[in-house]
Amino acid sequence: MSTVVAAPQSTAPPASGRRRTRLWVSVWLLVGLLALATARVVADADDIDSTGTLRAGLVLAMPIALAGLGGLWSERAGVVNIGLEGMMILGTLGAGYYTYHFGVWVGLLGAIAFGAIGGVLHAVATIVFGVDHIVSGVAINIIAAGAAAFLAEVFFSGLEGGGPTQSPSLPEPPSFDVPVLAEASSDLAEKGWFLLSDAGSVVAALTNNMSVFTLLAFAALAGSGWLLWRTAFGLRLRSCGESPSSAETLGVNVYRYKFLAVTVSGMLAGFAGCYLAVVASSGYANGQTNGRGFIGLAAMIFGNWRPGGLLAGSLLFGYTDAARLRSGGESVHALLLILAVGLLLLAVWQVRRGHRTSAIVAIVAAVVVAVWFALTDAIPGDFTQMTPYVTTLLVLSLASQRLRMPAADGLRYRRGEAG
Amino acid sequence: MSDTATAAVRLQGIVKRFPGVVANHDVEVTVRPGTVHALVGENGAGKSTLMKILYGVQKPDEGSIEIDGQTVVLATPADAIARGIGMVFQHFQLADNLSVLENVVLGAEKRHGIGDAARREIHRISAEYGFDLDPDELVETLGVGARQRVEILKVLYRGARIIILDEPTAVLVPQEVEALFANLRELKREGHTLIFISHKLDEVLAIADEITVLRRGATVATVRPADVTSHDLAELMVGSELPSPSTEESTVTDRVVLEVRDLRVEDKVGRALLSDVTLRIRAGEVVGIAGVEGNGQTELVEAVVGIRRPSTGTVQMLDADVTAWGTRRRRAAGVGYIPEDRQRHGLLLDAPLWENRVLGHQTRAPSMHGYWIDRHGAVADSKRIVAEYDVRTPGVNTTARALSGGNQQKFIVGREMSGDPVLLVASHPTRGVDVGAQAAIWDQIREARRRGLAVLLVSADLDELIGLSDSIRVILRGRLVGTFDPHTVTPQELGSAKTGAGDEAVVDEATVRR
Amino acid sequence: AGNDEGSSSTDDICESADGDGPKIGLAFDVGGIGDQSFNDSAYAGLEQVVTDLDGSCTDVEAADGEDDAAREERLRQLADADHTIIIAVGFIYGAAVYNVAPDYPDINFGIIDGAPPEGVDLLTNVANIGFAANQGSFLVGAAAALTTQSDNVGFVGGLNIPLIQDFEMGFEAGVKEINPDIEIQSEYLSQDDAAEGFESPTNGETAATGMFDNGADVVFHAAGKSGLGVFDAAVAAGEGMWAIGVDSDQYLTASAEQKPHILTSMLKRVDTGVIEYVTGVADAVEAGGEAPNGFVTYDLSSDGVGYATSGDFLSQEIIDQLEDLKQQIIDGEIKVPTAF
Amino acid sequence: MNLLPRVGVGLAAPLLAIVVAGLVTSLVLIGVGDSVAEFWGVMFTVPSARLTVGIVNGASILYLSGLAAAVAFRMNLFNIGVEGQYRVATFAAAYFAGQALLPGYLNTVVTICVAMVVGAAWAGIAAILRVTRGVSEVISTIMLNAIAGGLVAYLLRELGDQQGQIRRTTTIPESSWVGGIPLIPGESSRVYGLAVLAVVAGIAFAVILNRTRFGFDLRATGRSETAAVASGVNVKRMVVSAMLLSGAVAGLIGMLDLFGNSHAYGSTIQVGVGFTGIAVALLGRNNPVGIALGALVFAFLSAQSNALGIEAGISPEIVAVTQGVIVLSVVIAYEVVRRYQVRIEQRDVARALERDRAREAGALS
Ligand SMILES: Nc1ncnc2c1ncn2[C@@H]1O[C@H](COP(=O)(O)OP(=O)(O)OP(=O)(O)O)[C@@H](O)[C@H]1O
Ligand SMILES: Nc1ncnc2c1ncn2[C@@H]1O[C@H](COP(=O)(O)OP(=O)(O)OP(=O)(O)O)[C@@H](O)[C@H]1O
Ligand SMILES: [Mg+2]
Ligand SMILES: [Mg+2]
Repeated sequence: MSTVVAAPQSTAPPASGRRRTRLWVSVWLLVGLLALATARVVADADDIDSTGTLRAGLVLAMPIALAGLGGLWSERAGVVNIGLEGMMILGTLGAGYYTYHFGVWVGLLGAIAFGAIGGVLHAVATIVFGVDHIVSGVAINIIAAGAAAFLAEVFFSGLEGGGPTQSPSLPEPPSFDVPVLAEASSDLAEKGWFLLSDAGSVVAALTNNMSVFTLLAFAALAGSGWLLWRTAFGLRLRSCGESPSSAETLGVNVYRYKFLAVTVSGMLAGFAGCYLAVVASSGYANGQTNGRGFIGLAAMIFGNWRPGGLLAGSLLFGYTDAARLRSGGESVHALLLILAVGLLLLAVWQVRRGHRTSAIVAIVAAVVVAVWFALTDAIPGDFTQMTPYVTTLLVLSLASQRLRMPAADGLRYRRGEAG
Repeated sequence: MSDTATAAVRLQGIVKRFPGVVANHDVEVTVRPGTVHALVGENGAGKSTLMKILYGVQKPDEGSIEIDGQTVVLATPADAIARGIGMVFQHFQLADNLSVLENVVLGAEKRHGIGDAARREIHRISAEYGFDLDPDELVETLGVGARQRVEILKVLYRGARIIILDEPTAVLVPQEVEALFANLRELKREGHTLIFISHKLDEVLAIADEITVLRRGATVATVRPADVTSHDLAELMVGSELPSPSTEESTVTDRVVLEVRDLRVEDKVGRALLSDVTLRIRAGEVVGIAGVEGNGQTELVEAVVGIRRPSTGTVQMLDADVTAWGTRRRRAAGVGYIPEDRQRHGLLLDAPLWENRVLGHQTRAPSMHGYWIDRHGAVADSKRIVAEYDVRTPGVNTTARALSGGNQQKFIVGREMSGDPVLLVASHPTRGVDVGAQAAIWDQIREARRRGLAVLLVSADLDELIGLSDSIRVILRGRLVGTFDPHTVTPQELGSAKTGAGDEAVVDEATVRR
Repeated sequence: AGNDEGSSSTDDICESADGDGPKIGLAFDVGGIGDQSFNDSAYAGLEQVVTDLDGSCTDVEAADGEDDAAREERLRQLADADHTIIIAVGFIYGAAVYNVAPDYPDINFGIIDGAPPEGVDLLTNVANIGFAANQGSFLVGAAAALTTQSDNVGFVGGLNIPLIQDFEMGFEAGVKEINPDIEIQSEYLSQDDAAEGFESPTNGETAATGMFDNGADVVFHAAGKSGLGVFDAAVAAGEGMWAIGVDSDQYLTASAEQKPHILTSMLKRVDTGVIEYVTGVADAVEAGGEAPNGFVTYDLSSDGVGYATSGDFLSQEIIDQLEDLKQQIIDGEIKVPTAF
Repeated sequence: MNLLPRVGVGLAAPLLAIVVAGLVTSLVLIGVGDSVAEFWGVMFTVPSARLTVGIVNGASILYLSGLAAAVAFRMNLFNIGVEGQYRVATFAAAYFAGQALLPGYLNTVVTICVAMVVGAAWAGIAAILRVTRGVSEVISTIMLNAIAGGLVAYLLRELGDQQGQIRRTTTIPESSWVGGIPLIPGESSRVYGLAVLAVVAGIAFAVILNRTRFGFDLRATGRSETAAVASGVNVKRMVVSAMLLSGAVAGLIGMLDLFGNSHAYGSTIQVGVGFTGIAVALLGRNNPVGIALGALVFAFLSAQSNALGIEAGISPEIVAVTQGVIVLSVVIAYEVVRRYQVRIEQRDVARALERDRAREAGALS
């Protein structure tokens, strides 16, 4: 070429980018831990980060994370999946039926198969018929809820311990303790030392009485991350969500990848339902998903359509939910302290960026929260119940503008229109 | 043609029908190996369709395709790629949010994987052809020139021997065109076969070994560049004499209609997209803006129409300072707007034509009666536009989507010219419009100018700019860098001014765009 | 008929019974037969009384989140189908029954946990069948206090509404009666959302696990299906950790794993209520007297509430003490606080 | 041209969908061994006069809910939060009306305004978050639904009265109640007096959307945001207005029952109407007449299903499956029909083009 253009060396190689991400994750983890430790000591709320609370948070987070992961698969391939809730409901039903009759592992497969039915339905409607993704999702939610309620009556009435709205108690998948680490960290957590015990709690929550399903869920998260970002398959799938027409021109069968992705999305939602029914509770019950599919979607958006991010979002939600269910008044009260400090820091940051109005809003909010903290000892149940939702809303409103969804997410795609 | 060697590509009797249009009708094209074969024809002549058939994106209704003497069936692009065919599309086929590497290896992961081996290969090709592309850069940060190079890199990476380039030069500056041609010649030397589509006949004559002309979906002739002039080619394409825009005597008055002063527009992170733009248009005057795409034309137009807020500077219309006005108020005050992307900005594709008549005129008769929609008024006026501007449509209840692009454009022009606007802001008013309609639109603009309309005209078509404008300003990197008199300037002079006076290195458009 | 296993059988008595006795319509609360608690208990009563009186019956179930109009319609359909006695299970039927009953003066209506809406007078063909849940809860509270080793007990409520608060208050009073120093942890699963409160074993388990983690060794639930999670929490917490069931004798329906952890259950004898009410109406029809109406409350004295001893986890000593307390309550020596 | 066949296929779509839904439902019933004949026997029983009234009442409520969702949908805003808006608004209205600050019907009228304002305000939160912070309204309205529940429960506890087992707001004075309309002679149950609100809202919706500048702007934004901006629409303002309007209509949903039947807000309030409204709006293609039909179909199915348990021993839940399948098959059917119509239209355009060409060619020779 006759004129050589000097392109700016703007992007560093991805390896160092990854390292930077890891660094940030560690920093945030440390900040979070520090905040919890401080709040625990200052507000004298021991349960705020006890091993039990964190473990409960983990268990409550997993169904959300799995549903969110389902959403990730689907949306990375360009199909918005608001039907996750319905697919998750199908999953709980499949788990109830198959686990009762054939045990935990067949139950898992059954749940996944039931979820996949929902996924295939969504795929047929949106991909083959080009129906608006939201419309199809809403319809699937209605169908799934109705079908589950109806079939539950058929499946479980008359079984001992079962009934028209619930399955009998189901066997749990095996769980295990990580040798040495489990005990050591639990001991540390007991000590009540600032920061050290809090860190101990975290490790203990992850090493004690860990369900195999939790391990599987983590594997699904990590595996999806690897598959979608490190393999040719994943590149093709993501390209369908970013620019299906260019994928088509490069020989990618876009329909096939989208179909596959939405089906996998349903399967993961089914797994989420299974986890909820079998691990997080002890059987199928009507209405037990109670919006967790939607929350999963929110966690996915919160996590910027990335497995790590959505895990963080799910943990945040699961944690706040656990905190409010366990010694809710006290724990959430302590969280107010963190919120107040957080808002204050936000205000400082906004001032430095020259956003005066936002800063003032943040300061006023910080003061209100701080006063609330100082004047009360516990928070009424009505408000603790809102905690996970308010937290999600708060975090999203701070982070939304940095998020980037797949460019062709939610758009209709038809073959042969490329170019 | 008396070929001795087997043809690299032989298309025979290709027929392709779309609902309502025959895009290709008995098309015959033979491409000899190791040559550059050009396809020319009007908008809508069927060039892209033919190439999509050759690339397996669309299936022909009739006809056969031979590659290297073998008859083949190409059901999907994958089949074509497997036969060594590569295609650079008329519109970029890139995923903005993926890196150069990902865009390149997509679909061809088997060759070198998606990791370091692929990265090395990209570096190698990039160095060999002087592409200067960083595999890990996100495509969205690249300018148009670099994107074009990514597209070619994609094709080369797949080891394509037959390379289709559908209007690759439309968005390039002359220097980039030169560089591209150097690459093409290099490829030809290495034995590649190239199929090249362009509307710029001089380019075609400069690079092609053979030229096939399409008219209304059928092949009219295959010629050698040495045997024809660009004028001959044009006549073959259109089947008649070419019209050309030419300004009559000046109608410029003293009344200033639009005055833009010291305008600065920034992007989200505060980088300048436009700076120090000062511009004045009087009643009866057409001011043309020339520039390479992506140098701030879009932003200028949007700032004048009120879609974009300037960070500093003022916009004055007649006697009012309209800087703080929204688009609605400006349009109500008499601004007509022909947007560059008609489908995205000019039309409600799924609404009937008469509703599209209302669009942009929600405050004015005849489509509105105060706060209420005047359906009868809108329908009647739509019928007037359809008749006056020769919009080919069965009626005004037809949805805009059903119209061809050219007819959509004619309707938009008709709409924006109605209601006696005082200022017309027109971006590429004749893009994608056939020659007959093009002449009609030029006439309409001239007629309105005579009645005192002020026009801000942005166009990539230099002949159009020179033919219509009373003065031409050149925009470069968000600044107005020169003023030319259309009576004296040549397209060549304008062309070099657009790129920064020729001797300056080509600007990295990325810095302008982002 | 047995009122334990029979409750979850598919052969609904109403499909087979076709005697000439009273024709009873039963409108369930959301959940219907098989909730292993409230509705099942009502069904058990129905089953028995239909058999005993050689009657016939129809049972129908409420839909989730429906409005009063839908409930009313359900009752009217039962009435139009010539049922002579209609029992609505659950306070949510209150307004509907009082709207329907005046139009069917010959039909007797009973509402479990019911009360007339504000400003509406009592009707002679409507009985509000209530239970002194606070009294029963008092006794299981005492049982918990007598059992706890850690002097720390818990209460998990489904919805934060007076009906459930009544359980909490009785339980608390019972605990304090035995030992005022015992710490009582209390948590409601939801403030407003029945699905989250009564139908989420997940939430029940999370809350109860929190209590066990924080030192409790007995947890009493009044949370419907969510209570199953409380049992699981007790199982997970290990040996010596107890849960107390509610409404029916939940030891009987619990899984084998859960059984060793169900100390007792607070019995709210909806079955008794149903049987007594139907028998009362039948007697009145026969004798020409007045059918039960107004407020009919079943308490300790009428065995409308109580505690279960299945599993034999309560020692004779404790049972003796509980019986003593029970007598004191019946005699009015102890006044159990109530949420009403 | 070919107007008749076009209208024909337009009507065919919903009918086809209902048939498909019927088939699917029957298959499910067969699959689990329930009697299909009994099911359809019950569902197709001619509803009694009383039940007809019930259907009309149910449909009126669903209609308002569907309208609320449709206002936003027409602009491609997915307001999933009708449920929360309806709850917050109904509570506020019930509380306000119960205070009896104003006499008689003045109280009624002002209360309805209060409900609209509160509903709009609750929806406004999502709108503000969307235009200032870029938070997707789908997510924020879902969160706000959950928050609304907790908030109302808290307020009810703080401000409500205890009545037996139920906590409710103070009963509205009888002078402000709105009596029913006798729809069927001789039938004692009546249609909610405020069902006229549904009629008025429906007409207003149609007029505003199709006849006014605001409506045009709203539809234009829904069809193409970019084109709307270029035509001078302030999209942020439209987002806020559409959400406020949607919330205001959501505020009306609870008024029918509040003034016509329950006269207070208590724990027996109907829940889930907001979600059903979404399905109804989709079924009716966000079109005022279509939504009315959709609301009637849904209300009819729900009402008839009540008897399923009593007469056929089939769980009424099956009807939810029917409803969901109708929604899905309707949209699929419409999509198929739409493609067909586009093709017809393009053929017409092409014919017109060919005619012109032929005429030109004729003129030349
Ligand atoms: N997907 C399609 N569906 C229906 N008609 C189409 C489609 N694609 C192209 N056409 C029609 O085929 C004709 C040929 O279009 P084509 O894109 O091949 O023209 P072209 O010669 O490449 O024009 P241009 O110079 O504008 O790129 C057009 O007039 C158009 O009407
Ligand atoms: N994706 C598509 N689906 C259906 N029809 C299409 C599609 N794309 C283009 N068309 C049809 O092609 C024609 C317009 O194509 P295009 O926009 O390329 O026209 P054009 O070649 O610019 O028009 P003109 O002939 O006026 O120059 C219309 O008839 C339109 O209906
Ligand atoms: Mg074209
Ligand atoms: Mg083309």
